[in-house]
Amino acid sequence: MAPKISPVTGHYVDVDVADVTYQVFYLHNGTGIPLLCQHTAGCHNHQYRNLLRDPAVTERFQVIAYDLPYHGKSDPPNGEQWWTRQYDLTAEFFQEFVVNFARTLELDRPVFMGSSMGGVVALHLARDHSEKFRALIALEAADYTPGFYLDWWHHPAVEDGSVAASVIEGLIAPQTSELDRRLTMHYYAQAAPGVLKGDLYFYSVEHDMRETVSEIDTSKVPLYLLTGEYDYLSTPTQTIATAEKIVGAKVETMCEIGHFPMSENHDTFMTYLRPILDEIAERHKEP
Amino acid sequence: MAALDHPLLERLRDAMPNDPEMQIVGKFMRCDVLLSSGDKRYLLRFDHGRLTEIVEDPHPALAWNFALKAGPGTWERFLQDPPPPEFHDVWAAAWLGHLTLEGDIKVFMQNHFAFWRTLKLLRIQAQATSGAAA
Amino acid sequence: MTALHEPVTGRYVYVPHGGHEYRIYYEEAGDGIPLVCLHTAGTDAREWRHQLNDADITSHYRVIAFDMPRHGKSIPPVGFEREEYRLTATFYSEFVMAFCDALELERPVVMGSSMGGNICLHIALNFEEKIRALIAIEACDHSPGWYISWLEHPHVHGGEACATSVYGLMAPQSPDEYRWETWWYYAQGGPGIFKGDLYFYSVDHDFRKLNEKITGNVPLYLMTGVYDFACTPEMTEATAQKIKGAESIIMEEIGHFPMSENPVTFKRYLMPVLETIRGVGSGGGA
Amino acid sequence: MTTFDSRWMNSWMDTVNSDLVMPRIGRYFTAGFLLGIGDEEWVVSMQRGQIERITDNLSIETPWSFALRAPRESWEKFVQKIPPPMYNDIWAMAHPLHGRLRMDGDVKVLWQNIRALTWMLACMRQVGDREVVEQRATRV
Repeated sequence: MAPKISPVTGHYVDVDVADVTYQVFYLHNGTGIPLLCQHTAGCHNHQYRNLLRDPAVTERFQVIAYDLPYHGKSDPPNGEQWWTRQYDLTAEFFQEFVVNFARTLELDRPVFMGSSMGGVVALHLARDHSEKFRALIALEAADYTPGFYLDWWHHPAVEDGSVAASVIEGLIAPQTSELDRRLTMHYYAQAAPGVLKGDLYFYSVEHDMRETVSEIDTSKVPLYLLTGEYDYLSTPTQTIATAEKIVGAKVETMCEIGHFPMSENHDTFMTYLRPILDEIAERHKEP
Repeated sequence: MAALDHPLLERLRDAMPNDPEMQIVGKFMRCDVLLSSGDKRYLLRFDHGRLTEIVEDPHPALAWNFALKAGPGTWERFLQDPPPPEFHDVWAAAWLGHLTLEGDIKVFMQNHFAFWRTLKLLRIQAQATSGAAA
Repeated sequence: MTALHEPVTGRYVYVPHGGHEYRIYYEEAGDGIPLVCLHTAGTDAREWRHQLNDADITSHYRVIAFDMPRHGKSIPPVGFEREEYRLTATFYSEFVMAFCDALELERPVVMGSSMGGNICLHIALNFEEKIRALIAIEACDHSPGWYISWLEHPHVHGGEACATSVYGLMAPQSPDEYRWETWWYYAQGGPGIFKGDLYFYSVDHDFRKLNEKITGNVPLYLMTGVYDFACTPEMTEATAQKIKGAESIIMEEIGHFPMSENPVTFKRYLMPVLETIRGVGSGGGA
Repeated sequence: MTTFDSRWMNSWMDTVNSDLVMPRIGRYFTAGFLLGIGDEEWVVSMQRGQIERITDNLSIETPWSFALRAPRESWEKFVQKIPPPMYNDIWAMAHPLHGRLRMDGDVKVLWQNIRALTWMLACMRQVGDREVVEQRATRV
């Protein structure tokens, strides 16, 4: 009988950032409005495995989930002595990468959705690159999320994979299925040394938009903020407080969901995401 | 509502050797942990994926590597299934001020996965009995 | 300017085996004789990225490299947390064949390195009628000494210990960049994955009494680099002498990961073998 | 032919302590280890990835947690710019199949610091590139 092959397809594409070429791995499925999906710190694009296979989404959106350089199958860049340097993700690199990746694939004002550090970069993009996106969906984001840039994430006397997996499990809602819980943990056990910590340099050290988040102009780009009630890194109250500083931002707290909505509980997450996608698709039809 | 008490810790001790995951991840588990609930203090000695000793109100001279200190209310919420937000995980509770994690944090991190599984078993035991009692 | 894409496509195929349905990620390029590539212990199919992008190979072969379960983008089976991961010869050889069946490959060539090379011996013994040829890289009948507890220990950084333990397996002549890229793959394996694979590589794999049972009906090429101290050239040659029709090829200035540590040098030794297999070559290796 | 004397050790120490990568990957490497070169033994005391001291004057004052002991010939091949097969890595030499180097003592500390240790041992191959004038080994 014919092989049972998933419609989800992967490719490698060259993306230039600050005149270094990165070979970027991405998965995609579906047709319509491009929907860029950014994974959380130290992880990779399998967090969007269910979104990539949900016909309700892929019949209207071209879902594109990529691995940020240094993550998953996006290897460190050729021709760089990366092994002699410490990896610390910066806002500048992160934003330029997202913009260049979208331009390289010639996407027409894609929707950008990111979680945790991906949600935080969505706020940066809303402030600095509003004209390049059709809508921004910031999951588990707030204007200031300090305190998680810890040495324990990259310590020679501490087993990195099992620590990362069991620490982030505390950010997953208890109502999550055992399968989705264990997969979310497994992905976190696959990061290279220092990558989780380096991502959190951006998330917990460099990122501070307490004074500038109010500059976001939602008339230029709609901004949606969704945070799970079990997220203790950027709690619902922090997200709501952030949204209140942004005129026109839409915010909602997700019940029975933690810090990884798309990977923990697709069905529950969709009850919050579908109305947003409907609104985006509706606005897309207007001239 | 289940509380953190001696009988519950004894049920944990009996459950650990029979949990397949505990026996895998606990192979190198070796730490002495102080749990406190209000003024009740328990020193737990873990070795090779087993809870080898429970000392109630341990003598101050007894050493421990790291401690988890919280009020009874925090532990009662932590032991519920599902536990309410902010009380569902030691990192969350410590992060938001409901619990204090102190001592040799390196030993905590070196036994992290095994200790995470231990706390899961603690909640399972708490529900197994209080469920029956309710 | 249009995006510069590699001519490589990745897909997920569902492979039924032993009561489980494994969601396996694989990458492929080219068309012709199927050439199934097996990665080394603890890593994933990226080790074959140079061959997947080499038109000299993909113009005659349909190169397919897949991630074993638990490796790379092939997720672990349900309930993986309740069992200690130990790869065995039986599971490994049967799974490789189950993958070939799932893609309905017609008598593929199987090329594997390290554990992927050792399993070629088991495939030659048990599945010869389903295979066109076998290229066993860095392989021999017995390779003890690697099943080490420090490779999965809560007090030792798994990524750094696993990756650094294999760095010396690569030749000093191999480009720094490719050696560190290989190091990177080893640093990303999940806890216990490298060690679990090594259970097969150094404990379960003992082919010393089975060498003479191979019929020799399927061409078998054993290729080993001089810097490989896990499976030295002598160990490979000794194995080849005991297997009917086996040919050993020793590669200079290269180590345990020819395909990823030095694809250019490896190609010099590989192309003659690939040409022989598809019936145009001038006989055995270089 | 390399003579592993105190001049050589000082040159190696300078190379390691001026390396830009060691402070980062070795920041938790604080321990003593023994280098056995034939029948000569040196203790290398590490402090946060820097060599604090190398001495061949062993005593109660020179503790070590693990030892790397090998015949002189193994080390001479190991320190060549392009080492021959089987001698390009301490694990290559120590692997049970070969036994050209013995890892002794608390080897957990060795595996915990294997990245920094491997990097600093590779710096041995740069010794000789740098001329070292004065002697600094504490030879009492």
